[in-house]
Amino acid sequence: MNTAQRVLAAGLSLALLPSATLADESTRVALVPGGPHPYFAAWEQAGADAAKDFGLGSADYRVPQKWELGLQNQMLESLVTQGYNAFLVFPGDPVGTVAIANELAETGAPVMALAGCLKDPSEAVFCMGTDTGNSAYLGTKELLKQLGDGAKIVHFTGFLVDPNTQLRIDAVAKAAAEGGAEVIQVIADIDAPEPAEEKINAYLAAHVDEVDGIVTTAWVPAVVASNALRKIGDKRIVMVGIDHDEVVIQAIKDGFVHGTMLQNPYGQGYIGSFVADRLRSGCTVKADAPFKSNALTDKFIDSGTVFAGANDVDNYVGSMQSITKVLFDEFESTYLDC
Amino acid sequence: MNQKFWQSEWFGPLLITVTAIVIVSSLNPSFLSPFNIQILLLAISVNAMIAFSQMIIIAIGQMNLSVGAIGGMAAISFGGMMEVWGIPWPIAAVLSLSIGLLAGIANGALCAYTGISAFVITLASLSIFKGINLGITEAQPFYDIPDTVKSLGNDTFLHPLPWLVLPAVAAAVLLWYLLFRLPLGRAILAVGGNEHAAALSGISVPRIVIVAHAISGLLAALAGIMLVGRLQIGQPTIGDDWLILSFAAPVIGGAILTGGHVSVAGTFLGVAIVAIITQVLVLFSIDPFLVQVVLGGLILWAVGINRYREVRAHRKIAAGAI
Amino acid sequence: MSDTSQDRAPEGDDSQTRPSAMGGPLRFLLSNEFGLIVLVLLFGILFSTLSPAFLSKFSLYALGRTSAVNIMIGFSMMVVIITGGLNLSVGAIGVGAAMFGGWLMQAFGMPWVPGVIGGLAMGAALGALNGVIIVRSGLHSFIITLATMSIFFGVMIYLTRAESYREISPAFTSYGRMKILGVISPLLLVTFAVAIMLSVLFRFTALGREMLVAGANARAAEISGIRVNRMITYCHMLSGILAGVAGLMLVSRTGAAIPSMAGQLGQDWLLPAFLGPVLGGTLLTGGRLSVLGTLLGSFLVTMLTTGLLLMQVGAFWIQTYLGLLLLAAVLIDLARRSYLERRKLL
Amino acid sequence: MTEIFNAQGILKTFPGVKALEDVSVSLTRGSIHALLGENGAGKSTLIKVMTGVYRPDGGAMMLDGAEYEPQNTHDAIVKGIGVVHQERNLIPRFSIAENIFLEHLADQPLRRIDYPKLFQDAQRWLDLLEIDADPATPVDRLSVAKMQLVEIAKALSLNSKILMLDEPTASLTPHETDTLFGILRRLRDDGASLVFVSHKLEEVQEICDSVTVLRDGQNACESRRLDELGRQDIVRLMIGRSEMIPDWVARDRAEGQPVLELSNVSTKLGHKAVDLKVHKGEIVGLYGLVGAGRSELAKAVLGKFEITDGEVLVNGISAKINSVADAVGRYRIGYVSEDRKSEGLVLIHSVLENVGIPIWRRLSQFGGFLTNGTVRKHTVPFIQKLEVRTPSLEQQVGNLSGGNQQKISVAKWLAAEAQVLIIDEPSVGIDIKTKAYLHELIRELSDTGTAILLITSDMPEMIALADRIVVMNEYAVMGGFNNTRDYTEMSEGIMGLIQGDETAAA
Repeated sequence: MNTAQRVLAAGLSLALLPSATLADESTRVALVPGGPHPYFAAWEQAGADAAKDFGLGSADYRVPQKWELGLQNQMLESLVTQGYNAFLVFPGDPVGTVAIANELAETGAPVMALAGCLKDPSEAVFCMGTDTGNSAYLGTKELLKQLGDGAKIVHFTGFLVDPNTQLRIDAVAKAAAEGGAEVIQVIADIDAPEPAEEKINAYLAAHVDEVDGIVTTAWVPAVVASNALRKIGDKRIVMVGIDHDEVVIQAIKDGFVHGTMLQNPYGQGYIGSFVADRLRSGCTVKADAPFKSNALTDKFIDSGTVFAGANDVDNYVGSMQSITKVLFDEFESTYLDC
Repeated sequence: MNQKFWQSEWFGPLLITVTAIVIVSSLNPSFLSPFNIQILLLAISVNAMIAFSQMIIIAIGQMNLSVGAIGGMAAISFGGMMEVWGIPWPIAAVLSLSIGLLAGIANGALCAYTGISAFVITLASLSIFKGINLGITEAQPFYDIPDTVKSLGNDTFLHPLPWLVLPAVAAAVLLWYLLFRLPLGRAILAVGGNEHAAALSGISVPRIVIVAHAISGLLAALAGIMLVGRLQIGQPTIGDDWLILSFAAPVIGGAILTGGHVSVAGTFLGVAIVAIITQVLVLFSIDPFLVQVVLGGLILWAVGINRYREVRAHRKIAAGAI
Repeated sequence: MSDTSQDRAPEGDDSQTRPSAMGGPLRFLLSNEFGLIVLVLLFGILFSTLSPAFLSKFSLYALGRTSAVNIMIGFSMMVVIITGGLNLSVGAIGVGAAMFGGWLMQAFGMPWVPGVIGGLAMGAALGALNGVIIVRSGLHSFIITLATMSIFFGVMIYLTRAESYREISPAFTSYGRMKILGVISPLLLVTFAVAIMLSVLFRFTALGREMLVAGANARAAEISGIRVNRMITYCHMLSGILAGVAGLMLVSRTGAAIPSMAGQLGQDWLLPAFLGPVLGGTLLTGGRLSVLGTLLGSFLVTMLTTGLLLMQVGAFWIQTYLGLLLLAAVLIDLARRSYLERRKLL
Repeated sequence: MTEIFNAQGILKTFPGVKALEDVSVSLTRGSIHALLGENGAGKSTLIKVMTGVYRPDGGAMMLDGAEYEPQNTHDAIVKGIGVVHQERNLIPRFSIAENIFLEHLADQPLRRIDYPKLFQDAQRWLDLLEIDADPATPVDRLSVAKMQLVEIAKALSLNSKILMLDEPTASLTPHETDTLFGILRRLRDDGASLVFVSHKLEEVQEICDSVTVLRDGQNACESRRLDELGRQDIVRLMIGRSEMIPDWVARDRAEGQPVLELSNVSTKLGHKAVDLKVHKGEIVGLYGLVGAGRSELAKAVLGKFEITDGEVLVNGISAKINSVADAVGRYRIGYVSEDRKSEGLVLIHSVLENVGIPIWRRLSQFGGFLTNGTVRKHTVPFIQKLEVRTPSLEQQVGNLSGGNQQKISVAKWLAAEAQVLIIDEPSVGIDIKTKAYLHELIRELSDTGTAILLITSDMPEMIALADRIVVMNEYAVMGGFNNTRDYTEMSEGIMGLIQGDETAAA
């Protein structure tokens, strides 16, 4: 997948080099996820590419060792000390990270919430990421397309301490209600593989016949559920997963999973680094920028989320590229005054 | 040995387990469906391994906070060797096991020869091992797991008995044999029971401590490897949340944290109880926000019952002694 | 653990005393506190030479602020360790207290003082509950707090539906960002104040001393007329209060009361909670504590983390280095003490 | 009789002290040898040298004709010197049999244990030592006496050439002691060589053949035959002067206000309708075999155990005692435990802190604050009065000798100004000097008006101290009489009451 990214990067860079301008004092971007997680892996490449393409001082991927708010804060603080002057942060907690984000902003550095949003009000220039609620909503819609009326679906999702989880739960319920389906169970707190394995399998073992569809809105549950369905060998149950874990992709190819909601981490990292640099070189965010708004913020930019089914899953990288491309091409004109 | 079976520490857990099974299955017959049993056994097999790797340390009156870290390290090295170097899985398994073994020996040696409490040592080694894990994987799972391993991790050899049950049962039997029939095992319990006396009788306490930690490391590694098979991925997060279970199960099973007394059967049942609880919460679709509460409550209840039985037994003894 | 009676004067003989009993400066040189001071200086110098930014105002300020909370967490575990027990539910209690305080401020628009008091009261209540259950059941605090950890946290999540409370009075949250003389965080001052109070409690009050005795030898304590069970309950209550203080410090620092501030089940706090007291030479078997030691221990750990983050050692390897440094710290301390003991014995 | 062991000119120094200087001992087959000496005389050091805990800095030891240089404790055991220490060295949860043969765990770690055989072999030893118990019983279910016998069996099973017994009778009832002595004699007659360490001279004279006395780390006498020596000679050898037998006159303090009064008290533990009076300034000796329920009664009075019937009166007023704290705080009843190490003292805390515990609350002012200064003011006088030998008040009590520890646990109650003091087995493991000193102290205390309830199984002690003797048996008071200080009369009276023949009661 890294190779794929490099291709994409090359393509983009060709198209965009002219528009890249060098800041007088070089921009040092830090891309900081909430903790170690495969989802963010694409950021490293994206940062490196952006740094190359737009001649940034650097755009480094810095990972806190654990999913700990405290540790992420400590890391951000040390990054300030290290002289980074632009921050792309996945908020460890939509509310809890606001304070540190504001402090970073006070140092004059542009701060963007990436992949997940900060809850308004905050000093973050904007939030670019997957609209978690929306993605769950669309995913459920895609699922219901496959199912008859009055379908029974289950929802596997992540940690309850993460407010996004609540958003997802609501979104799925909403979509189901509209589609005349019923969410017969939500299983949460399964971001760790062991409990996920245990609970999902236990549930399927007991209710395999009562369930028509599965929607998963977190990485690990998607992986585990795909495996579970493969294990049962039952293709009756329709499942829509999330993200691009190889297990999920493979399951889609083999027809155990209907499709997955792709997100666009690479695009987030690449575009984010670019914008950071533009902002430092004097650009400002348009007052009338057409931000979307979601449950958390009114300054939301959807980094795009597409449904990839069996047919388009093979070049899901391609589909992610195209989103990125579209978003990137008119980003400056749409959101920035330069 | 001469005590009646209903006085033995594993009777309480057994009672709880049986009642739980009866009640649950009456309320929800699918609970005893072959597939569900298979799922249950899969969970129990791996968790039993985790609990045992802590139990053996509790036996010498210490704590091993690094079980999860060792397990995770073994798991990812297992996955890594197969994916990156294409080593055939049996060899990879053996190598990962020996990594766990070495990690355990390192823990043991440090505890034995520095005299620093195992708590502190394993606290430090916990983050060392976990760090190595992250350093190698950069949080990326290893996906390239041979189908043999996957099927061993999930399929049954005799419906509904999954393959993973075999190592678990083997470990249980061997541990029991070690702790209650072999001088080495007795020496382990002796050190836990009265270190000074053990030393006076020519038992080399440092050696025993090292052995115990080595076994602990080995079992943790085995658990990690089994999980790779079961999850079908070399997940770097394997082992992150073993700690609570690893203590809860032996203690529910009647182990004494100050050492010198553990029960293999009890621990196994302790694992079973936790597994059943987890399932029940799902089966009866308890409000996800309440799951933790129920879990905690049930742990309290379980140890409470055990305690009550103990106290009554002691009163009897006291009455007899005076 | 394994202290061989080798080469120590025989117990039976009068006036034979272990070096640890030697008064004056030497005893201090042998003390854990001294060892930690040495280590702190040592690593301080190391870091500041390797990356001068370590001594920059902001870096020092951040370090102080972070360690303020970690030290407090360490204290909250320390006061239970003196009973020879553990409190795995520090995190759960801390978050519970913080959320309750936050709720009071948001739901009733309380000013921060009563809000904070309410939060601490909640912490005290939860801690006391732990204590009562432990004393009544006679079960090991480890397993009890293991269970209450899930219960407290579960109830909190259930009641709050994982929603944060943001409408905290700005007066309170401003402390989290305030810089005194450009480097000192008010939180750090709070921590120091608490540290002083604790030392006073355990050195200059009957209550504190009785807590220690109850922890050191329950039977002897009872025979001497100390209400052991009550003391143990107090220790857990105090632990709850201190956890609450730590939680509320985080509220003022993050400007909101958030369920995730101590991670799933509050487990994120366990490591700092133990490292401080253990490095600080608080006896895990109970009966002895060192406030200064815990303070230094927690600070050392926080400093190591910051230093490693600063030096940009291979991002994913930090934890390994941290572990190694911890090990080194413990071993160096051990070596230093045995060296000094030998020196003075020969 | 042939010599089996001798040590010549043993020297052992610790930084700053010569613990042993030119000490010699010689043991012969088929004899019981007494090793005597005050605490600090070097007894324990010599034992540690013989059992390989310490290496001597000079001198040589011969065992069974061969050079004997134990490398460590275990080596000593292997070479044939077995010890039964004061503190139990058994594995609580292990069976009797396993404890006896614990040694075998070390060799062949992976050879299956044959339990049936193990139990058989153990049974032989149990029979030999007349222990009636199933070899499969976990030792933590045994009485102290049996545990001790198990330890002896353990030592013998290694067919040790020499068996050292350190204060073996300290925790035994007279009856158990007799059985033990019977066994020891038989072992001697079978040619074993035993070393008997004790503070109870009566016992030494009863059972030992020869004696070695240490004083200040040197031989006061080496392997002398005991029949040449009288009690006074031994005492002179031990303390360098003859024992001062207090020529106290019998007192009658039974008139006047009873300070502590139990009227038909029954307890959860099974005490039946106990009546007991202790008057101001009176020493009441509570005699009974271990297990007669004396300490338990004391603890019931203290509020540790529930009193189901009857009442406790302090100064004539019925007392509400729900916890030890009440007894100590409100009624100033103090209890000096027989079990110093685990119940009397906080070993890891300093002298000052131990002595201060009961009065902290009383001393603290403005809401619970107190300073070491205040505590010192109220404790140091007593610490000095009792001549506690400690390098400093900050010294850990655990590092002091038994005698000094006992002094501290008494000083604690002096400082607390207890009006009733219950003293349980005051002279267990204490040397003659301290013992005599404590006796005087207790007597003085009573003269200052403190009501003292003295619990002891040491008949001479009882008769030396008590004004009135009350005998307990099986959780009930059998009767009592004034102490005429006539040893034979008293001891017969006591034994009579224990056998439950009421006529003996005066």
